[in-house]
Amino acid sequence: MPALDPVVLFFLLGLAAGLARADLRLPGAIYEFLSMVLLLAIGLKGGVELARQSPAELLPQLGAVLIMGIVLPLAAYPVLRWRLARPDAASIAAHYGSVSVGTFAVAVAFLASHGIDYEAHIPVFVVLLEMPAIVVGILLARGMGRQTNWKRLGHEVFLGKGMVLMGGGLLIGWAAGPEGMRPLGGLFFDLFKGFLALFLLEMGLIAASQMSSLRRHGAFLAVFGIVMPLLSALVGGWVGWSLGLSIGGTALLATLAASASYIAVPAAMRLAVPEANPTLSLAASLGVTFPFNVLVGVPLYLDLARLIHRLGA
Amino acid sequence: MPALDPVVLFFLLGLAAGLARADLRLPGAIYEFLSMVLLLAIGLKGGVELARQSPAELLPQLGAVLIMGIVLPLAAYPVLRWRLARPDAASIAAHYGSVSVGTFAVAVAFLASHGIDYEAHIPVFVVLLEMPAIVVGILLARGMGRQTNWKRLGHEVFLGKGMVLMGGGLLIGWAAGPEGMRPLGGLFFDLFKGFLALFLLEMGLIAASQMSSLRRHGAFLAVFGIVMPLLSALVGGWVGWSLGLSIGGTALLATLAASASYIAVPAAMRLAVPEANPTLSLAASLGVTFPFNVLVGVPLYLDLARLIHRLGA
Amino acid sequence: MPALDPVVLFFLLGLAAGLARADLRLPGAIYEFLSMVLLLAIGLKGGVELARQSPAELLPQLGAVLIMGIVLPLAAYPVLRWRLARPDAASIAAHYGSVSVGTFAVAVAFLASHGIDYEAHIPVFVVLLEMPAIVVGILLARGMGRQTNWKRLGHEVFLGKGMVLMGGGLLIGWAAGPEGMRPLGGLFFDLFKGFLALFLLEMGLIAASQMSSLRRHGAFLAVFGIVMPLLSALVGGWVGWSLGLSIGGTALLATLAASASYIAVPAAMRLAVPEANPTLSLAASLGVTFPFNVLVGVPLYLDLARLIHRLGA
Amino acid sequence: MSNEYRKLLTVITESAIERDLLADMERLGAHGYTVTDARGKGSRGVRDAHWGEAGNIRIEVLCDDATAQAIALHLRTRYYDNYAMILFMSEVHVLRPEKF
Amino acid sequence: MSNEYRKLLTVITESAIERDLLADMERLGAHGYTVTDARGKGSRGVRDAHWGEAGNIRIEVLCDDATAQAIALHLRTRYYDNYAMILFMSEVHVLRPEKF
Amino acid sequence: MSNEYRKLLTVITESAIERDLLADMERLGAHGYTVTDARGKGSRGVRDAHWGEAGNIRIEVLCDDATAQAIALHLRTRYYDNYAMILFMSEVHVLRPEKF
Ligand SMILES: Nc1ncnc2c1ncn2[C@@H]1O[C@H](COP(=O)(O)O)[C@@H](O)[C@H]1O
Ligand SMILES: Nc1ncnc2c1ncn2[C@@H]1O[C@H](COP(=O)(O)O)[C@@H](O)[C@H]1O
Ligand SMILES: Nc1ncnc2c1ncn2[C@@H]1O[C@H](COP(=O)(O)O)[C@@H](O)[C@H]1O
Ligand code: NA
Ligand code: NA
Ligand code: NA
Repeated sequence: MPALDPVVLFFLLGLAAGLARADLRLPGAIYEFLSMVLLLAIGLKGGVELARQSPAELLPQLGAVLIMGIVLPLAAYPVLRWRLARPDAASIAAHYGSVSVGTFAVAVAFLASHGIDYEAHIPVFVVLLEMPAIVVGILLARGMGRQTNWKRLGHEVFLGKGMVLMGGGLLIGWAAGPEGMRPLGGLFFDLFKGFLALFLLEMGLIAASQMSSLRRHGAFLAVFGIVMPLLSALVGGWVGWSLGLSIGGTALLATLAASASYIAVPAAMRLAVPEANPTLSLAASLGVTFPFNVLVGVPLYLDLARLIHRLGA
Repeated sequence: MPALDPVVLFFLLGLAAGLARADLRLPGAIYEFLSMVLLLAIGLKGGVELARQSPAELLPQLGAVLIMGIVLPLAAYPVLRWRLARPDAASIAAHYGSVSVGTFAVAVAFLASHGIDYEAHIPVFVVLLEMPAIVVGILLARGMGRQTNWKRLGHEVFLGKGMVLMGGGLLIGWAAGPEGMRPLGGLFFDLFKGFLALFLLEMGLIAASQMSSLRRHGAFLAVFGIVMPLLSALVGGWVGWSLGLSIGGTALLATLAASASYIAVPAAMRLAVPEANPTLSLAASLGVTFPFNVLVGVPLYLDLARLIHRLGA
Repeated sequence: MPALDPVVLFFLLGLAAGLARADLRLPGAIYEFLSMVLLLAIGLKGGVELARQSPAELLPQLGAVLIMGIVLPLAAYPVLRWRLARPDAASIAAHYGSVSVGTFAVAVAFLASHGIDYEAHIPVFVVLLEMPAIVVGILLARGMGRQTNWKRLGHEVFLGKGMVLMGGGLLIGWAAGPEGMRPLGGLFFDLFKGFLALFLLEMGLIAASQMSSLRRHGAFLAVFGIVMPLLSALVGGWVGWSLGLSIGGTALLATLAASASYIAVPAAMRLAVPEANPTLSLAASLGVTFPFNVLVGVPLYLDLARLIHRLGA
Repeated sequence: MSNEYRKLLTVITESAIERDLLADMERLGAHGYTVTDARGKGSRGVRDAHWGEAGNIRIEVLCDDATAQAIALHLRTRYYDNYAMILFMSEVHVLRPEKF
Repeated sequence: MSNEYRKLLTVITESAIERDLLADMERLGAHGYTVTDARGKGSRGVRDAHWGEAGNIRIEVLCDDATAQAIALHLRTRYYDNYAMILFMSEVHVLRPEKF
Repeated sequence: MSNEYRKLLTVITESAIERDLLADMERLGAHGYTVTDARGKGSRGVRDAHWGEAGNIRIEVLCDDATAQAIALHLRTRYYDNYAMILFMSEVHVLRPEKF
């Protein structure tokens, strides 16, 4: 087994410091900055590569991924409903149906350091997967009634930070191409892993604080937060293989399926399903699933992708 | 026509996000940081190059540029006075007589990506042009009376962020020389364009918010905000050519003339001419002229510089 | 005499701007970010090099350095007590027994730009020296009584920013090794000197503000703030030579001995010896000793190291 | 001076709902508001995260009594059950009372 | 405890004039002040820019009645017409009243 | 509405002691608190540094009269002599008074 990637060590440092209640915090402005740069960088990188591709062959893949983004929260909901109130079950289902860009970035760094290629357009999947689970979650919580202010919500979702920066990055990267992006690479590509390390340091601190609220909310969420991503990764891996993705691409799609949102979905749920307790979903997503994916999941999903490809061949 | 420079695409992304009222904001601390680094970087770069030059041949150029910085606001004032109250006309004249470092940075990046050289000492012009228009504006608003607290104001102007950082950068770059600056180049030079891209993203958001206040203040400012820079660029281009600047240098001086301040001058006017409505000047400077210069002006001023040099030859 | 290093010029720029009361401030979040990255970078660099070393030969050196960290504040105390109240004397002694990471970073950059090597494990000394002087200072102020909440204080000291980030960096660097750290080098190593320059710009502004409070507190602190580091440097240099350190390592240990804390110790003293006036210690540490070390001390301590090695040989 | 009294309504709540809340307040008659970022602790636990929108805001509205009552009532009905929120009011002395 | 009452004067205005305003207040007798950064909306529009000095500040001064009146009068005369500014006062209970 | 009055205690002090202070307040009966970052000037000089913990914080606690008195007394005994600190109290109108 290879040693842990240094960015994962930063996550562990943050986690340890947080659990020891150390007096450490990345300033809010810096956390915001890092997440903006990571979103842009992922978008730009995808866009640059996309410039070399024909969009036609993408469409069927996008359709399949979209369906996955609808099916996953629908499958999670009944399990959650078994123990939780309707709004909480719906909200958590939405978190797990959507994706975590931080987890995706770790997986990208992991593949890079193992020299494994993947399809250039995977970032498009990230953008695409952010949204459908939110709609599903709201419908699960509310039914088809007219209570929801869809216009306000559409604004929140489509014009949220993740969409604008990653989507905008895709477009800019695509328009500028590899040549045009070169002078910007100093910031967005060369520093990517360093920025990711600092980001994960803070994520470790955040995860530690979420773990303490988990202690109060029982074992059910802890188990769900580990089993759900494992099952989702199977689905994601299978979809990736069915779409003919490479091993790297399959691993990334499995990672996306396994990851749970902690930015876009919480914000949207807070507005649309306010009676859902945000402490529960964040404890599961940040306190269990994010650490699990970063520490254990990502390498596992690569093994899974290899296995699926071997079995499939 | 060449494709838009990617940094301009970032500006467009910010503009679009802002007009769509997306929930996107660069944290204040990051905006501050980026503008400080850009100011320092421009100063340092100029200083390094200046180290290779004799200061004697600079003096007549500085005199001519200074005169330009006095004449431009004087020329703008009567036009503005036609429609606006005296303090507003004077304040806006001061904005357009001074310069925008952001616009200058875009022009520098534009020349770099087209492989066009320019005189190393142009950043000295930027420092020099910041100030005279402020004095002219105050005199236009107040007359020669003793109402103005010139000491307080001198402090504000000469010790403002722009002066200190760009001027300080010039001195440090000059003292350290190319060798000494090399280990600092990672931050100040290699990341320049990336930082500029993020800066322009936020400038797009700011411009969008200014545009909405423009809607309330009529067409006059919109027209002025486009025609004035075009005429100023002619003056700047002609001065540059007369001073024997290269094509690149001429284009930069035209850009400086065409650009309107949105940092140093607003702060000074707020203190010295408080009855001027800051909404008017910022709407024109940020909502019209900055976008115009970034999107259309900069390439145009290069064409203009080429034309003047061809006609002159 | 060689020209001043450019990072020192940034310090001078900040100092001049601060003394002129210029309207310049690095945003708090950026200052925090820079100091975090510097701490991490120093730790990571040390850790990477440490990976190549056997820990056994380190232990006696650590013991000697620890003793130095106890002796220095004990020696400073009676001198300070001559003029100051007991809590103030104890607190200032603790400041000067501990170390300044900013000063250390300047010395590291200075050695690098003169191509002088040093032992890889010196950063371990920095971590080690932060703490003992705090304990000594508290005992000097309080005696052996039970008034002090040592548990709370141990938490403050061992889990403070400096310990966690520099110590964590050492561990991560050590675990990841040179290969693993390479993709992170863009942020932590290539930008080190640029970040240090910005950091010193703000330190200059801070030092200037401390100087004004110094004016009110008399000449004694000013003299102490220069003589104490000189004597400490002698001790540090002698210890370094006795331990068989290289010239670079000796110079760094002299610098550490000469430097005075302005982050970890003030925070700890505020909690443990609240009746000590923080204005006094910060005026001496930031207003006198930091500028002295950055401008004059660091090159001097290298000369000193050379001299000791020559005399010793 | 022509002095008079107005109500100062202070609301401390989740920053996630800033936009909606301010719109509501204006609709209910507030002529202005002031917002500062804050952190805190209450019945819904510690809220000091400065990532995303997990922090608190502190909103002040200076207005006449009727408006203050209307806003308080609306917040109680619409937000109190599901959001971390507290609210208090006091009487303050203002210049130019016609402004508020 | 030796308790007494003092005036708490709160001013919300443009950060561009922070330096001048604080100097004025000290000149008029304030023994101290506290400033926080803020954003807001009023008769002069939305002020939430965090670039340059286009944001708001919220200044609190604890002082005796005469000083509060003097500061309020000065602000009204010198700043009210041309700057985004509101001001309100209330009576608060302090420890160590001699301090203010 | 079931309205009632509670004490609003405001403390402005050094951020270095935030953690200890908030723990003390909870121990003395506060059910919550709100903190904002601030800068200022008082008898212990200018405090506007935003490096490390050299700045100020502004703490608000909404509580009943007895708790407010207890906290004020404790702060006066434990912190007043050695830390930059001021404290003031006022009466405010709250909804759901049982909460505080
Ligand atoms: N007793 C209190 N005093 C001051 N602030 C409070 C108090 N209770 C709650 N808060 C603030 O109001 C927010 C929401 O309160 P809650 O709904 O009780 O969680 C908290 O995060 C605090 O910032
Ligand atoms: N009614 C109000 N309630 C609370 N804050 C206000 C109110 N009106 C104005 N403000 C604040 O005072 C600033 C200046 O107000 P104005 O001069 O009316 O634009 C605004 O930006 C707000 O932060
Ligand atoms: N008169 C006052 N009005 C408002 N705030 C004050 C006043 N005096 C002190 N402060 C605040 O309380 C802090 C500590 O005050 P002091 O202990 O007097 O230095 C200062 O840094 C200010 O932020
Ligand atoms: Na998922
Ligand atoms: Na101009
Ligand atoms: Na020392």
